[in-house]
Amino acid sequence: MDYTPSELMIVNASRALRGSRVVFVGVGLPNIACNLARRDHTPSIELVYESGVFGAQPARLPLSIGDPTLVSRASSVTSISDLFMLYLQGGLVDVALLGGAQIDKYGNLNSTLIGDYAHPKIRLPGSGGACEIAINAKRFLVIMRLKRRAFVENLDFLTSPGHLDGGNAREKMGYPGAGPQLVITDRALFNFDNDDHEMTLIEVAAGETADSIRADVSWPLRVADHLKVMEGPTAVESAIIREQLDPDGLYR
Amino acid sequence: MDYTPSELMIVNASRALRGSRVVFVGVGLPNIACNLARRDHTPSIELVYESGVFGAQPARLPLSIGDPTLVSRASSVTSISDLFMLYLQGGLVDVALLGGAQIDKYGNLNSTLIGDYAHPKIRLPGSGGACEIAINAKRFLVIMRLKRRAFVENLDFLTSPGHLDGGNAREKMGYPGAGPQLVITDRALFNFDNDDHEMTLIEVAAGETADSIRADVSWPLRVADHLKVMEGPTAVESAIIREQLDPDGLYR
Amino acid sequence: MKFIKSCPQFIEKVLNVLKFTIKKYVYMEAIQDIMATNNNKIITMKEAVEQYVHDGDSVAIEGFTAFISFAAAHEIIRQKRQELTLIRMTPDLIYDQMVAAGCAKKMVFSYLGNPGVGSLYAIRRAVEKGIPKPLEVEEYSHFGMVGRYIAGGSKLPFFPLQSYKGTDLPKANPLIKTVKNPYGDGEIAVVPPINPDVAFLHAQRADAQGNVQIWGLLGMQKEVAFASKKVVVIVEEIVDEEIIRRDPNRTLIPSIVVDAVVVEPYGAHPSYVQGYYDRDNAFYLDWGKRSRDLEATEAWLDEWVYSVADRKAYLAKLGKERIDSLDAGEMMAEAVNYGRYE
Amino acid sequence: MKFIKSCPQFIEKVLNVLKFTIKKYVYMEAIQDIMATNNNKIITMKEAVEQYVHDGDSVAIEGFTAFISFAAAHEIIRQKRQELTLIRMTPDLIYDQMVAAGCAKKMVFSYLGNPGVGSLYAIRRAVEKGIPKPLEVEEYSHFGMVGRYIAGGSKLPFFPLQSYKGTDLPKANPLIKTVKNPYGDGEIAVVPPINPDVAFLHAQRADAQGNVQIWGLLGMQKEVAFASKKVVVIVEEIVDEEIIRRDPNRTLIPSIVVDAVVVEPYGAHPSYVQGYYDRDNAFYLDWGKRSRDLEATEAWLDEWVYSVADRKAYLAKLGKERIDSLDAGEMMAEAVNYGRYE
Repeated sequence: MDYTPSELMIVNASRALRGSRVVFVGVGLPNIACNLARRDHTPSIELVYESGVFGAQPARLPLSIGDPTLVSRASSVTSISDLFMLYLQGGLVDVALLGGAQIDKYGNLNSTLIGDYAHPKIRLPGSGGACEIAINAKRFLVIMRLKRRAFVENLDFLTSPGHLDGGNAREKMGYPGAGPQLVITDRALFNFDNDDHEMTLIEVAAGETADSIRADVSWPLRVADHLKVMEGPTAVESAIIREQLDPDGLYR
Repeated sequence: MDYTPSELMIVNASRALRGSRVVFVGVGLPNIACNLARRDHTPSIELVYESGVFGAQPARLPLSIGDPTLVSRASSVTSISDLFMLYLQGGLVDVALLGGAQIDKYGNLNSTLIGDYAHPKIRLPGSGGACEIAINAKRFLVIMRLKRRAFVENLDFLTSPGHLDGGNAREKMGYPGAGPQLVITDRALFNFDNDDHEMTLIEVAAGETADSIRADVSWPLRVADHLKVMEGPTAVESAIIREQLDPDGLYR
Repeated sequence: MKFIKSCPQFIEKVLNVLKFTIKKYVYMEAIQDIMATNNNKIITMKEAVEQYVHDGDSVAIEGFTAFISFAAAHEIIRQKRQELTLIRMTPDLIYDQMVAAGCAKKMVFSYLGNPGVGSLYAIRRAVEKGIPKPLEVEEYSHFGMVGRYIAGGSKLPFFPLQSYKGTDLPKANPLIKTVKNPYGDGEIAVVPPINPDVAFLHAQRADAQGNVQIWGLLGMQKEVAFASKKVVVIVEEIVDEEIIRRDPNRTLIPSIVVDAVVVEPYGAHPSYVQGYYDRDNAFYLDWGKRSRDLEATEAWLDEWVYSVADRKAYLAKLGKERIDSLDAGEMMAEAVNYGRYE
Repeated sequence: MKFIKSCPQFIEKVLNVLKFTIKKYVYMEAIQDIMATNNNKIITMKEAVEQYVHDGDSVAIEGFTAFISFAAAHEIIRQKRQELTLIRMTPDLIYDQMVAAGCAKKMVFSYLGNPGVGSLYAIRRAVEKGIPKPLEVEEYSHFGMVGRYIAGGSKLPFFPLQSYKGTDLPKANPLIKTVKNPYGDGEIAVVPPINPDVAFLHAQRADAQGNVQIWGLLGMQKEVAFASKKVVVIVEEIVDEEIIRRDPNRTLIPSIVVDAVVVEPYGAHPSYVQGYYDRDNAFYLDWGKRSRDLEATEAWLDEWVYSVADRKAYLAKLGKERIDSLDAGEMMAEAVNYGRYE
């Protein structure tokens, strides 16, 4: 088993992006996943960075979404207001990748704080663009590690809406986007493909079982009828990640 | 008397701009007036053109507010949205110059049509930026020729607000700008310096009297206690207009 | 190349073979070449109008006193499109000609004038006398039109602006409404979003994928591009993708919103394109004169639109001397450094 | 020259004499020279902070991951300003350092993080434990902050955006409200305008009057400049007015909104300036490590802020070798032609 949990998340995210056109990217794992998708199976993916960059061709692994290497050789670089108004709210983003410190069974995310708002135990980064990305992107993928303290019954703070309280709650709210489609973790994959839009376990990593996953989810977890075992990185995927995208192994 | 009615309007407008900082300019007479003011007495005037140009240094007389000579050698050229949102509505414009087909005694202007809206007798240009200029510029000057059919009791259409129905009507409406300060015509000057903000005759051109002006105003006209006779263009003013600003006499 | 274009499976196979045999940058370039081939959006104006303009559509040919795509307008007239809703802040000669030709049912605008010259007589005839047919008007101020485009491009239900209160414009146009300020007293005027069926936007240059660079008056080209359902960009010249990528801040309209690119040098004549040519003022004056009379107007359309097959024929008719007289001269911007960051 | 500067009557007299003796362009140039002299806004960072930052002010030092004026922040710390409201989308190291130094009473922001590294420990200490003192927070999403700047710059009572509905953010921040859509069902979230007392904005270059050119990530520098009551621009270099005027579309911030210009090469270190230098990532990592501990944080401030007199001293301490290692390399944009139009 020659791969790391991070690489497993990267290849699963990349596979979920097959056929996508416009992807809203962050740095770190999501960035590597998008670039892997582009090189492995969907060269026509267009990357949009929150910092205002469209059509980037970075010559090195970007350190942050504001890395100058994203600007040099890009097709277009615009203001943050254009990025949020015209690109994101304008409805041009097909897929976005989001993370969080907590997620609930409807895919709602918390990246604001742990504890009470007035007296936080741990102050987290906050929304950044996540709140509007979750609302406006046509669909989004969640990437985070599977831990019991992250997969919670009740969020301490709802920063970015998933399927709210399930069913057609997003529609009633009038959100333009369809919400989270897939939760990609280091040990399992989940989707929301049921009328309740409730998180359902669909794949487990080699060595995991429905029970081992259940143990780290705080609510009674739905499990798909035909639970699959995840495929590890293919030789092609591994080669692109290790030789081209992250040669120094920063995200291994 | 070596000057034309147009030149008289130009020099009166120029004099009214003494000490101004940021002036919103159109083409034609207003453009020449601003450039005269800049060269004659207030070199620090900054011109803002509706087309998005700031700090223009045109090498020739611009044919329209979109003339490319306004762009080449300008300090800044921006989009129309920035121009209207950030410059004009943002409150940066000290003085603007406006015209119209009709004006009433409170300085309200019509540049939309003559007749009924559904069945116009004469269709005029419409607002353009005039409506928002009249509302947002800190103050504005009106430049138009004195004719009885233009100085009317009731406008056929209120395109750009002056002092509305007088008194503190603008304040009540919450307009940022103070409205029209001066009406500059080929035969007389009017201001609104009274509590009612009603148009008052303050200067007449050589050869005119209060009565000759009254004859071409449709309402009972207020006249200042000390009516002045207008000074014609000085030698300096004439020289700048004829030698530098309008050497071909397009606006003579 | 045609074979490659029509066979994505083949491309993928080729890439899979390439992947392990060539190095990082060479590999990236290979991808880019193929992408560029796949995304080539260049078509002719005739094709653009055939594909993107249908009877009854709403059409925005924008450009504030500059970059006005007369080439598009004339082709729409030649293809006899009818019942169009014409959207444009300053209808100008271009819509005066389209209205004279009977293409329009309605006009959405903010200022009717022949800039620096005078009236638009064809539009006045339609509005005042219903000749050649009545023209419905929906009118705003400039900022109101800008706000409609911004709301349209950013999917806002309305755009607020400090205009209109106390004027007769909301009476003439009930789409101008108000909302209450939730932070204090009073109300503010709002305008609704606008999303034209198709926009035609002229620019200096683009790459074949439609990354468009504009300098000079930016007008509302960007906002219109994002607001419109289909976007046709007309350029003076196609440049290599690399030229665009060496100055990404100059890209006003990204390829993501562009459906087609038409290459039409002097396509904005008699308006101008910064750095490429000047306004042909004689043309504006001539139209100002001839359009006062219905027959002279029709003769003009016959001479300059119906009797010329396309823009090439129009330029031939215009003649080299007249075109040369519009030369812009040279004043180059100072190049800036973006850095390599490798 | 000082005499001319202090005597406007003298200038007018000189001009009156000049007027009839020299020709058009010579005359215009004379005016421009005198204007340039009169409008020179260049001051030092020490003067800028003395004049424009007062205890209790609201201060926006902006720049989205780039163009971050650490030079301004460090001078504010050195001048011991207190009770500031710090406004910035991404507080980043810069506000972490200011909060650690006790300058801040409150923070208005949308994302708290050391980009690409991790937490901002000084801010967390203040928010979680009140060390060195409690820090009030007012928080938005990125687009909410952008909307506040746009509304502030354009004197709108509110800015509408499709965010917040269904989230806990409006509960945490009651300034996030809603208005009804007058064109259909439903409500939309709105944020109020923001008008910082003073903004510090870093850029590549400006002329002495403060016409500022920026390329690379534009962030929200323009919107902040128009929204703020006072604007101090910090540049890598002052260029002749003529360079600016040869590429007016590159001017992101016009002099009309600029109060002072500070020339401070490498003033954005450890962040970067497109085409001038790269991010100094070791600095970000080092702060990420040392700021976890209160004493180490104070030692850092002592070493890099209190013990250096100004930015020159800071750069000397940084050393030529380290500065050279941040070299951006060269990738020049292709120059474009604006035309002369004479």
